[in-house]
Amino acid sequence: MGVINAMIKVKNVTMNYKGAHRSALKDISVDIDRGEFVFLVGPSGCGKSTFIRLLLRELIPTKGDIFIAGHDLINMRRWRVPQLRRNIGCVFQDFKLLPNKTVYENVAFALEVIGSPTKAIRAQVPEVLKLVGLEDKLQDYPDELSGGEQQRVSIARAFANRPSIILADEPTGNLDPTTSSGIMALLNKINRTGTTVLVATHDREMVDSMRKRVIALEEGTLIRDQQRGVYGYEE
Amino acid sequence: MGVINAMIKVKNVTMNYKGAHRSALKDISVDIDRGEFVFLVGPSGCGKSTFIRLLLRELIPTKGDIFIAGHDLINMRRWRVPQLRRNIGCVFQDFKLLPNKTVYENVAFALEVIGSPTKAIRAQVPEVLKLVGLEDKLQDYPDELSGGEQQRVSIARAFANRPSIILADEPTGNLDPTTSSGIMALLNKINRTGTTVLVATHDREMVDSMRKRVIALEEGTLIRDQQRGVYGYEE
Amino acid sequence: MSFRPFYFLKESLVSFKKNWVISMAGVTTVALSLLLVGSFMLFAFAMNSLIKSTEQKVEVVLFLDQGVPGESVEALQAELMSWEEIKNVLYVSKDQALERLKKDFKGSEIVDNITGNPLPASLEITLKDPQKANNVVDRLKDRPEIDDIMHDREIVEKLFAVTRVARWFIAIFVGLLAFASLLLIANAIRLAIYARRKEVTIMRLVGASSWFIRWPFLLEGILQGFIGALIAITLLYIAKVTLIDKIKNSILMFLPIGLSQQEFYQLVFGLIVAGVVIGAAGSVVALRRFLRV
Amino acid sequence: MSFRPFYFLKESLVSFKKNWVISMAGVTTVALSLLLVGSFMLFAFAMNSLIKSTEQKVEVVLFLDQGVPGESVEALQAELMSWEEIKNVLYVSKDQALERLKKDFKGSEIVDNITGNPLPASLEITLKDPQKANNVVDRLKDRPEIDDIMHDREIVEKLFAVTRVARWFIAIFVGLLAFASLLLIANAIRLAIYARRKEVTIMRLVGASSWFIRWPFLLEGILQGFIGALIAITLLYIAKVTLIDKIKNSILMFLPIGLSQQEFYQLVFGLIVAGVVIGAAGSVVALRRFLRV
Ligand SMILES: Nc1ncnc2c1ncn2[C@@H]1O[C@H](COP(=O)(O)OP(=O)(O)OP(=O)(O)O)[C@@H](O)[C@H]1O
Ligand SMILES: Nc1ncnc2c1ncn2[C@@H]1O[C@H](COP(=O)(O)OP(=O)(O)OP(=O)(O)O)[C@@H](O)[C@H]1O
Ligand SMILES: [Mg+2]
Ligand SMILES: [Mg+2]
Repeated sequence: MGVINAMIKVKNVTMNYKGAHRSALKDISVDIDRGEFVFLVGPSGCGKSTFIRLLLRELIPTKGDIFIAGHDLINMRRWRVPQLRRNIGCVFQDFKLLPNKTVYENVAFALEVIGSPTKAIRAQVPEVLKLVGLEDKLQDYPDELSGGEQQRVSIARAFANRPSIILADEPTGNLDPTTSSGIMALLNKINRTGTTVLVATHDREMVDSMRKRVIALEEGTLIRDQQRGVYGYEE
Repeated sequence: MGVINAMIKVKNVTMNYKGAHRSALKDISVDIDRGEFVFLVGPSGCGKSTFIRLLLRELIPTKGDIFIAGHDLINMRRWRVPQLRRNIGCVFQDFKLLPNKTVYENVAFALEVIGSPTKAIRAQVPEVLKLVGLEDKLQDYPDELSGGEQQRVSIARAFANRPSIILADEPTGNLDPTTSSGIMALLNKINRTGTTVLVATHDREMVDSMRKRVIALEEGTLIRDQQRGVYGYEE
Repeated sequence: MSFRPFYFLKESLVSFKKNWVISMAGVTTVALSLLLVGSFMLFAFAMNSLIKSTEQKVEVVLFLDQGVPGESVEALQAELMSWEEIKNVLYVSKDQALERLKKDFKGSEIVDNITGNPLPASLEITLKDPQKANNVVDRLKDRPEIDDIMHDREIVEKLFAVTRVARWFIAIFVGLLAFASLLLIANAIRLAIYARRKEVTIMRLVGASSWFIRWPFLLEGILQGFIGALIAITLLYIAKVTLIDKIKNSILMFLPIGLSQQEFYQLVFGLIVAGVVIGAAGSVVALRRFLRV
Repeated sequence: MSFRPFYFLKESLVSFKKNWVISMAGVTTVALSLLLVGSFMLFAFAMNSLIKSTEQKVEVVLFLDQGVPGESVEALQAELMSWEEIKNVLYVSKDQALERLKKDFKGSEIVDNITGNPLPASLEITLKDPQKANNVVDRLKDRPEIDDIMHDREIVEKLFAVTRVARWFIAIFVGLLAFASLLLIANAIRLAIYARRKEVTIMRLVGASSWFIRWPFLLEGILQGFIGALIAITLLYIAKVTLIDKIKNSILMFLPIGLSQQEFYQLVFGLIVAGVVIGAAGSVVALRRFLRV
């Protein structure tokens, strides 16, 4: 298949949520190559999270095809989905931390899932959490953390197992500018090691300063796909 | 008491979470007058949400006194707390929407609680939701909304019953710059009708452009309280 | 802010529907628990009337002196009938006694060898409360009219020991069932409210008073309890009609098994009250923890 | 990624502790349900032996012809002893029969009027299976040695009708209890997993396979079932020692009530297996819905 050249290939995808009166995504086609760094921007409710959830196969599109590293997501058997997800690190907009596990255990879980040996986990988890500045919160539970701290745990979990793709949904929404820059720099560094990175964000400053590829959505339609782009033309 | 001059009076407040190794807030004293507009800024984990939760009496401080409109929050009887909260509109960092109620019902709930007549509720709720741009999502459930849409429901609920104080914790963290400006303009307008507004935020652009009073925290300590301030000195 | 029955009722109904999984768990728990209690109660009623009818067989027989004139006997019979403990007194004449003996020993040679009528006349006493038999015997034993009293104290005591144990077993098990049902229902309701604890906290933070939150949960608990009880009663009724009544009308015609219509209605009423009360109380108790915010 | 027993075991234990409210609800539900089943089983065992001992009282009495010689009687007795249905055969001589009669009618004038010994010798047969009485009677009724057979077909049939109904009642109620317990436990587990559905979804989204998620829940279900069963058994044991054994040793000495040590162990084993299996199966079934992500 010619499909496998792109790391992420989205082809004419339309997504209608059950019961919704309009499509969340309309006929979207995007190719993202291995090792690219892409910003996904657009106003609230334009379909960014939906796009990311499709790539994680949390949702199945109403129409269209999606391929990740050559794997057909539409026809993928259910038991193969975990395999797919283990190669994708996802920062969720609502964090999705396990409430009964500590910060350490939440991050460790992503490694347990891929069967990492205990030794490796003990070494890697504190290291990753240090990268996001949470080295002294290892034993705290999610509901004992501030919003920004929870977000950083979610970020740490997303790249703990060195996935080949990172999908980050609004990863700095709850972070101050300084911490945000740190996280973006980190994502940039990870990207330079060959990881494909897709970041949905509202952070205009960040997008404008980093000058990466920008994909812009509006009301579910792709309105712009620009190399070395900026957040928006107007305003 | 000389205390009742200020709308919000925080006096030497220290907050230690149970089991935490350091104080979330250390000896904070702040007075906010009726009708003021105040930004609360600081890095992730500095204690902004803790401050807001104290004002809502979700938490009781370890030390110090808090007065809201002259009422002593520390010695307040439990059955009087709802009365207090009905005069405070709060935008929560994690939205806190009722999952089993629609957008309409979530906002209506804040009015039911104060005993508004059904007629008034039917008229006011759609109006308030229109202000935040959700007029066509009335019958959706929170888990059918995008992150930003949920945040806007939380905002709508906060000022639906025209409270005398609005506490907003990161109210634009999940919103695009355009929508954010809209929300801030709205808060500003509400403030001009005499409502006291306290906004915890990371949005530097916004803080810098609005030039309101800025209170800055760092690691639980008040490091700056500045009229017509900016987000930060450095960076 | 006052009590608004219609708002709370609407809230509870809507919530019952929206939290379908939870509501159904509550309803089935109530239904099953009450079904167990109810069906064992039916069983207990049946056992009880069986026990009673066994006990009723206990009689005291007074053998009369040969020479006592008819009037004295009638006087004695009348007097005995007026005693509180006594239900009935049957006069068996000498002739009737002989006939009975002949019938009992029919086919045996014993009858042929009896000359004349050696049997005495007797009064057969049925007691209202068979446990009082010893009492009656004690009061009668020195009467001149009476030659001898037949009443096997030992066997009666054994019988009562057995029936007493059976009654105890049943009572203990009914108690255990009731207690277990209560805990099981309370448990299910606790889990149900635990699953919705976040909602409760949010309502508090938005300014809802405790009772404003409590009422819909309370009504929902009542609704769950009521529906559960109705289901239990329906199943019980079907069981009664198809099983017990059939048994009663066929093989067990001769046994005074089972319960009256009135007893059944009492049971039904009891179950509904139990369902509703436990549902309501369970909800309120389970809520308490989460209303502290 | 392979099966890692220690990791899963650790996860389940930790989770059991952290979800204390939920775990306890599960444990108490299992404990209460199994306690009900178990205590009713004890009750059923007791009732069953009571019924059996009542049925055992059914005898067939063969009145022997006056002229039958001693050897024939012995031969008949030996033959009967060899029959499968028959447990015991007791020879009652003419003299023994008269003595009994005198004792039964002591104090009455009937005894004085008996001349000589009109009573026949008899063989009293106890049956292994009392339900076979009619069979035995039919096979014996034309024997020349036998003058008459005493066996009240009607009364025996009535008795068996009663015991049959009692057995049916008990069986139905045991079935109902078992079924209700199963549903109640399944219900509690379903609610428990429902309360944790978000966790399951998150685990799926982070790349956990179904079995990786299932194992800890499964082990937790087993743990809940096991602990619940242990509690039920402990309570039952206490009840047995303090109640049943005491009753057995006092008032009911003469009744062959209650169960052997072995039956009790069987019951215990059954309850543990039931607890564990329902706990495990319930968890797996309840999880299914949420693993679809
Ligand atoms: N329930 C809790 N138990 C223990 N520690 C807590 C709890 N909640 C918050 N903390 C700690 O208190 C500190 C302040 O938290 P707070 O939520 O107030 O920060 P914040 O300023 O709102 O940060 P953010 O901008 O990330 O939301 C943090 O270090 C956090 O880990
Ligand atoms: N489960 C759902 N059912 C129905 N509609 C949904 C559902 N989830 C999202 N939507 C709708 O789909 C549209 C796109 O949602 P999406 O979450 O993708 O937006 P977004 O770009 O992530 O917005 P934000 O920046 O606010 O997070 C929105 O209008 C939203 O209301
Ligand atoms: Mg989104
Ligand atoms: Mg915060």
